[in-house]
Amino acid sequence: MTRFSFWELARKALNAHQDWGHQWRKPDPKPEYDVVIIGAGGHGLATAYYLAKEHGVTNVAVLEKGWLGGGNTGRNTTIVRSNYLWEESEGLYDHAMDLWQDLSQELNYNVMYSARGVMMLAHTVHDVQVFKRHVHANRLAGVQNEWLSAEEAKAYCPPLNIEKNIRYPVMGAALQRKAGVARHDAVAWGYARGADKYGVDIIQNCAVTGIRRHADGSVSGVETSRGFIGAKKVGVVAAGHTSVVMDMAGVRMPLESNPLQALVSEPVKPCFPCVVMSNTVHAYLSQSDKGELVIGAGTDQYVSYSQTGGLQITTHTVDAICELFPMFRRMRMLRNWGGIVDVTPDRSPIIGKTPVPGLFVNCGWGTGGFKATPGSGHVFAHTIARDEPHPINAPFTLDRFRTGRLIDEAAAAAVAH
Amino acid sequence: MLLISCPWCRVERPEIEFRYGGEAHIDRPAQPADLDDHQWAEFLYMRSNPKGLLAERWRHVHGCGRFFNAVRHTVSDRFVCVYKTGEKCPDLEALAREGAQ
Amino acid sequence: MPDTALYAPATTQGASVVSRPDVTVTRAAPLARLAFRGDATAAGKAGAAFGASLPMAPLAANPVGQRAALWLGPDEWLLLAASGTVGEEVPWALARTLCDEIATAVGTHPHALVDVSERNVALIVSGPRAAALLNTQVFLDLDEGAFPVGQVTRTLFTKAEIVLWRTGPDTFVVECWRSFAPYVEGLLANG
Amino acid sequence: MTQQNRTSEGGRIDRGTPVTFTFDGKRYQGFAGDTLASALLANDVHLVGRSFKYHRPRGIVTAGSEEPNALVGVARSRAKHASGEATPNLRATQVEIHDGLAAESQNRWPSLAFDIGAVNDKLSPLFVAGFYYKTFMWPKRFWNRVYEPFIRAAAGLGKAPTKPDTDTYANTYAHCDVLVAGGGPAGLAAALAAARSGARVILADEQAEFGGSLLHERGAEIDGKPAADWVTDAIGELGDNPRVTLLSRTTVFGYFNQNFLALAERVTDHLAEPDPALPRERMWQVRAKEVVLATGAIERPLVFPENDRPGVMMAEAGRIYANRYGVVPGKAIAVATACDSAWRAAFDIAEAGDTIAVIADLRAEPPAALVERAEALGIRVEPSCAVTGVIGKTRVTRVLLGRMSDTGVVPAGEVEADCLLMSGGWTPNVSLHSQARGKLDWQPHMGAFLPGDPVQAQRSAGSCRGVDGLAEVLADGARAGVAAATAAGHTGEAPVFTATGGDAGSGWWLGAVPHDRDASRVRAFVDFQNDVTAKDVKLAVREGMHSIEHIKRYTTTGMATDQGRLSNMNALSIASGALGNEIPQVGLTTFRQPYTPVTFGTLATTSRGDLFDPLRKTPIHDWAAEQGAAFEDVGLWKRAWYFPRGGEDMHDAVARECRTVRESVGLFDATTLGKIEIVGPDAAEFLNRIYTNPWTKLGVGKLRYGLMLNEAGFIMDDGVVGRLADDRFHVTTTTGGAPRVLAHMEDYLQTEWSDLNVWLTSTTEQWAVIAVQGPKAREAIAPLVDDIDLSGDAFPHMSLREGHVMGGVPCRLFRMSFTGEAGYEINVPPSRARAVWEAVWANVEKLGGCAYGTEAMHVLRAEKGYIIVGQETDGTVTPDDVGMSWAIGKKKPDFVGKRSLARPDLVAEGRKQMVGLLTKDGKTLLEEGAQVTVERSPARGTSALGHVTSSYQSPAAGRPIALAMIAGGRDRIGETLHVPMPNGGIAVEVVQPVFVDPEGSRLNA
Repeated sequence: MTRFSFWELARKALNAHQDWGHQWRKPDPKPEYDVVIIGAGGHGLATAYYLAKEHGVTNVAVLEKGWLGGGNTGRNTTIVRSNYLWEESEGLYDHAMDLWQDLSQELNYNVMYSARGVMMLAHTVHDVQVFKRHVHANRLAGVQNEWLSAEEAKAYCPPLNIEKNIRYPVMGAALQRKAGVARHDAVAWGYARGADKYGVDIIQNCAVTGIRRHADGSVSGVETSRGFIGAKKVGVVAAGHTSVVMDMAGVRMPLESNPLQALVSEPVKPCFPCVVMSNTVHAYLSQSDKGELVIGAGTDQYVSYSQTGGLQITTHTVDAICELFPMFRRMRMLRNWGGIVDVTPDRSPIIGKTPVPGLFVNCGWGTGGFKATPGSGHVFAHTIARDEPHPINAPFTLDRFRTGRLIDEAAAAAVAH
Repeated sequence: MLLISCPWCRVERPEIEFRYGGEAHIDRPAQPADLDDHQWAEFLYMRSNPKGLLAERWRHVHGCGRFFNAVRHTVSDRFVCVYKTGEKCPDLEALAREGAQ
Repeated sequence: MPDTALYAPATTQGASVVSRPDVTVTRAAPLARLAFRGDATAAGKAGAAFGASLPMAPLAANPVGQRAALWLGPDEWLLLAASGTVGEEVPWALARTLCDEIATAVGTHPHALVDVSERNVALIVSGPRAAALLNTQVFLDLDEGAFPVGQVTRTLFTKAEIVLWRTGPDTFVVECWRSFAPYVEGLLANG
Repeated sequence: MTQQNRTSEGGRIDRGTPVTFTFDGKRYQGFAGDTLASALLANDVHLVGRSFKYHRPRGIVTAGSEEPNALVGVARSRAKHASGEATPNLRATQVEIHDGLAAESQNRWPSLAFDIGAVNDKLSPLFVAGFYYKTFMWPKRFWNRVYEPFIRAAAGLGKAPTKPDTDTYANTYAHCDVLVAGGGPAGLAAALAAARSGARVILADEQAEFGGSLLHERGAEIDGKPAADWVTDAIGELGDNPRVTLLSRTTVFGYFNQNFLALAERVTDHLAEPDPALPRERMWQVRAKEVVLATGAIERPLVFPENDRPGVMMAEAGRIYANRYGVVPGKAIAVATACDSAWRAAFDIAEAGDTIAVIADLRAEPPAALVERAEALGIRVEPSCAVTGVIGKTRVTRVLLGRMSDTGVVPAGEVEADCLLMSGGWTPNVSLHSQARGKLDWQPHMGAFLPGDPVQAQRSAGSCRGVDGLAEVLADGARAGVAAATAAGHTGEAPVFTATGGDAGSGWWLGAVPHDRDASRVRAFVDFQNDVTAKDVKLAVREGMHSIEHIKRYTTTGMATDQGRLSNMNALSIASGALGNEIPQVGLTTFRQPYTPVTFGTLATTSRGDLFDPLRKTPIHDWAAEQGAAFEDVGLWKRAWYFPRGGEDMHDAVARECRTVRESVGLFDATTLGKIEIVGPDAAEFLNRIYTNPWTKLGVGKLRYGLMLNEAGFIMDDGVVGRLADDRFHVTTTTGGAPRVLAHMEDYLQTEWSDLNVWLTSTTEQWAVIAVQGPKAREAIAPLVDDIDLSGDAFPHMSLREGHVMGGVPCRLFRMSFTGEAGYEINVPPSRARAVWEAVWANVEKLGGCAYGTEAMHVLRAEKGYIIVGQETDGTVTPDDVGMSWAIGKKKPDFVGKRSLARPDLVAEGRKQMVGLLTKDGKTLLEEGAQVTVERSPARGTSALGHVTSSYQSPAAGRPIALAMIAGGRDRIGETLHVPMPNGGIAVEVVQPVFVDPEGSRLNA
């Protein structure tokens, strides 16, 4: 496979780029694999990549119902951060954060990871308390995060309005400087190309229709729209469709799937230097390298697989953005789209073994899965290869919903009094 | 924005008047103490989350305030029927066979 | 017009929120307001004591003179009463009296009756453009065919909950909780 | 101020009303009725912008909202440009000019004619599709410092405004029987038909005038009238119908579930001096029983080398400029086509007296009638002829022709031309049908996707579903209009319109046009704005991007602000050729809302400033504001935070307020607490199930603290509950928790325990609450209380009485405390709350008391170790964790959350427990949220034992105090732990979480 570099680009330009080959093959499925991954999104492809690279498991297929990277990987607002509160989450997301730093070089694919900083605005006394708690917890864990006064926040993000007389004045912010954004498609493509290089078969347009099990209950393979494919182990990384796939194996999941919307503006010259999130007014905003303002909206309240959320979700977010950044009121929404996110009761993922031997699941990332992509794939590959969880994902079991050992980040921000 | 028919008010109203209440017909056990941890977790957390027909709870919170149930297709978001709390769950498989989408 | 007997414009300063040729918005003078909850039997007894029977049909209102009973839900009614004397004081005594009379009439039949006179305030929206003005924030079909005179419903006024009652072809009453009134008035004034 | 390209007569512009505007600072003149594009073309300005990636000079391509090139920044004046109030990226083809309007070109520096960024065009051999994924990776540190800043600076088109927008935006919710999207012939016919059937109709069209193509059909007649006159009559009829709403300048931008559609109306941008009361734009949110889509078709460009040069324009656009605006966009115009309609553009222009240099048709045998007419007009006709390129950089000067043959293309000479009209046929505009989730059917004989069966109550009419011919389109619209009205419950018959002229005819071309040029050197553009060439699409396929979505994302074709309106079909065709796959197998990218870009302000409508969210104020608010209180946001409420006096800072004010409460008396506005009246014979049983505490034995007139869990066993809210009667309770909740608690209660009551006879009524706003706390509290209120015995025996701590204050004001008087001092909460009607407050205040002042805010309240309760839900607890905390097992009714078989409390992790050893912390030095104030560890300087990654939940300077203790949640905390009382901070660890002693009056003797004073 061709190694990407400026010189290679220049060399190929001499022949009008006629000599570039496929970034990944288009293989037919083999009768059997050591591992079948269901879902060729970022997490599934990363899992396959690390299975091959770190564990020498190369007889792997990644099955994708549609086109690779076409699910939530290609539909999110690309925010990467790791300043979570609970130790378990810090461990998981900061592991991913470490991998992000060198991911372009690792994959020889420029995923355009941009460490421009993610700033979370505090608008109430309660917000201040919650964010400072994060900052302290993160410092102890060695996770970068710092508290900024309103004036410091404004200096970091000049468009910010820190006047005191606005409806939700900015009282300060938590900033993670090495957090940022990445180019979402490139992450999927980079992992796909990397996995393909190790011999992993990425099979697109191949829908899983059933999970077959041995008499002893363990997994024997998957039924697909392209026939039966045998597998010693199966990893389900199907995001919003996890419940549907796990149902094929008779495993009920603590998941609900909701449409999640995002939107971009028309492209403009650089005007917004970082990522800003505000939970109080429900908005987050950054500017892509193409110049579009990228805005994350909320989820619809109901279970749906429709990928089209309600207009009221979008307008609610846009009014919040306009309130925080009134100069953007004249900007215009160019595209609005939806994905389907799978949400657990504690809004933390489930990564690990299932009651079915040989069946593994990685799901429940809710609205925040993109940032974890490298870390998620890395620890899930470990879990599949070793048949036991990596210490980092050990707490993220399905069993925690029985024992009550929840990892609830949202609860930590509970508002009352 | 969905348009939802409230069986109590007998009118269709925009979704913003309603609050979603999750999967329907998950009755709280009469004697929770009799359940083991697995069974209790099943009640608390496990949901069918189907891609297809789902019986679900809604509350007309900014209308009559009443809860009711609905059957909705989770791909088309189309409502198949609504019925009052306490009424029996329609046969979802039969509805699916009839081609409800 | 039964509504005029019940809802009188307030005479306090600033009571006129919108005053345009085609639409006016005016704060209404205080009323006695009771939240009544119970089954049909309880409602029947309550109506007899109240002097305006509690409608059983969804979204129906029954105004009788200076009283009105509004259906809000299958076991929920809002009872309104004016004191008969024009004034800006909340008629607590009337509310108290009505509570006692209704409670006596319903007796031990399970029900709930709560004085909410002070919880709500009302705005009278009137004029040929009344429906259009409300439709800047209210997502209901206010065509007379769809929302006829006499219909009442709880609904949303963008981010505030209201009770909307059409008391005439071009007249609506908006009831909302006290602290939401500046928001509702502000949006109507801008609309 | 010449308008050298303006015809001497004709068009719909108002030649009597000249309009002056500026473009890039230069003054131009146009006429009322002009768009910015038509006015610029009238002045022979073709170069109006630069493309996204290569900064290539670009001109006006279309006459509509699909314009990819002529994007400009627009403001009411040049001053507004300078002050950062211009709107970027507006299409010159949609901007209506008015006096003073100032437009600026974009994405160029230092000037449009000389743009440094155009160096990118020289580097285009490198900057192919996806190039940035392959490079800029070494050296690594260069990415953030060099490469990315460079890429970012180069990207983007216009400049975002930098000043807050002072315009306003509005909203209207509407319902109708039939919404018609598109006011061309099909839409007008549909609206007339539906309206005549008695239906409520909304007709929306994105243009300033209704009529669509009829506005520029020169020869067409309907019902014996010129088409434009027929439009006037039709609009007159519709306008006179009170059940019809006509919305011009209104784009149907979103089609959502259950026939919910969103429209954006541009209200004032076209006016020189708008009424300040009017909004700039208005969003219409429409629920339609039936929808008729009459969105027409969009002409498709031809993909040939240098097809992006200024002067190259869609043929129909040329016709529109000539016929509707009286502007012929060149002196010598060439036409490149594969379909009949472009010929009509040539004829209309030629008949106006201008020169058509050549008509080059890719077809071997264009219809004979067209050829005859062209010859009659003296136009040179070249069949089997491709345009293989143009000469001229910022303006077309010559057009290269090639003869098509079985063996390829051979040069066929050049033609002098300063404008080239092109047409590859028509793409039916199926966006809204697709947004409505309708499927699309591929029609190989038309080279087009047409709407398949609709999924919603919707039908397409006219050319958006491939119908051609004016008579046929009108009939199709009328049929659709009546069908929609009928489906909505009305009856009527489709009107019959007679029409002549206005046929688009046949012929089409998809994909790249063959040429004889050096393929490695020339570029034929598929997506103009994003600079995607035919070669880019092929490269993507070569690299394994086989899904059309991959091709789109890899090349960015179709992702520009025109959303692929011009490019998608050509890109698809080229991809299908490269893949060797049929078009339907390659697929079509999704059509998403919005149809065209929508202003954020329009989406936000009226939610801004004080009306962004309801801003809830208590009846005491104004009094507090007059006293100079600082406020904090809690939920939607504003609460008085502290009351600084004479230069006090927050710390001093809070300390004084705390001291005053403990020494004499303080007055506190507790109105925002949630209140629920729970009434019915089963009220106590209901409370038994909802709260952890037992309620059966609570006497009438007594209060009890109540603790509420969610079903997972974690604390969700708390409050004081009073029993007013056997069947009546007055429940209080936290301020922020009020709606949540009521919803939680209703959920259980209605769906689990519907057998209980009990009802819930929110009384939050029925009562204002004045808390009077401190040793002199009784003294402060006694003079005001009419009929309640306040003596300690008659009215002990944790009891309530109903009575009156101030001579007849009804009140519910609670004797309770959240400060540790004796105290009362006076519930009074809000209408009299301010009067009561001021009366109490007069006494409080006399007693040396003060008003205190939420911050002092927090300190006072922390001194007593009372929790705040949401501060000590965070949604993961059980009653036992905060030392409140006493609040659990041990004999109750069940309550919400009880079963979960028995789960393994909730009874595990080592859970975090609430304790007090005292800094060893007695001086340092801990930070809330700070972590607590065993080690003084823990290593990175050390697990914390817990964290500080509350920390205050305690006036009563005379030192800082803190509450904390610490693993196994109750067993650690007396231990020394540490709070590691950036500048070193702080030693703390673990203590009982009560710092004042642990016996509670002051409560009963």
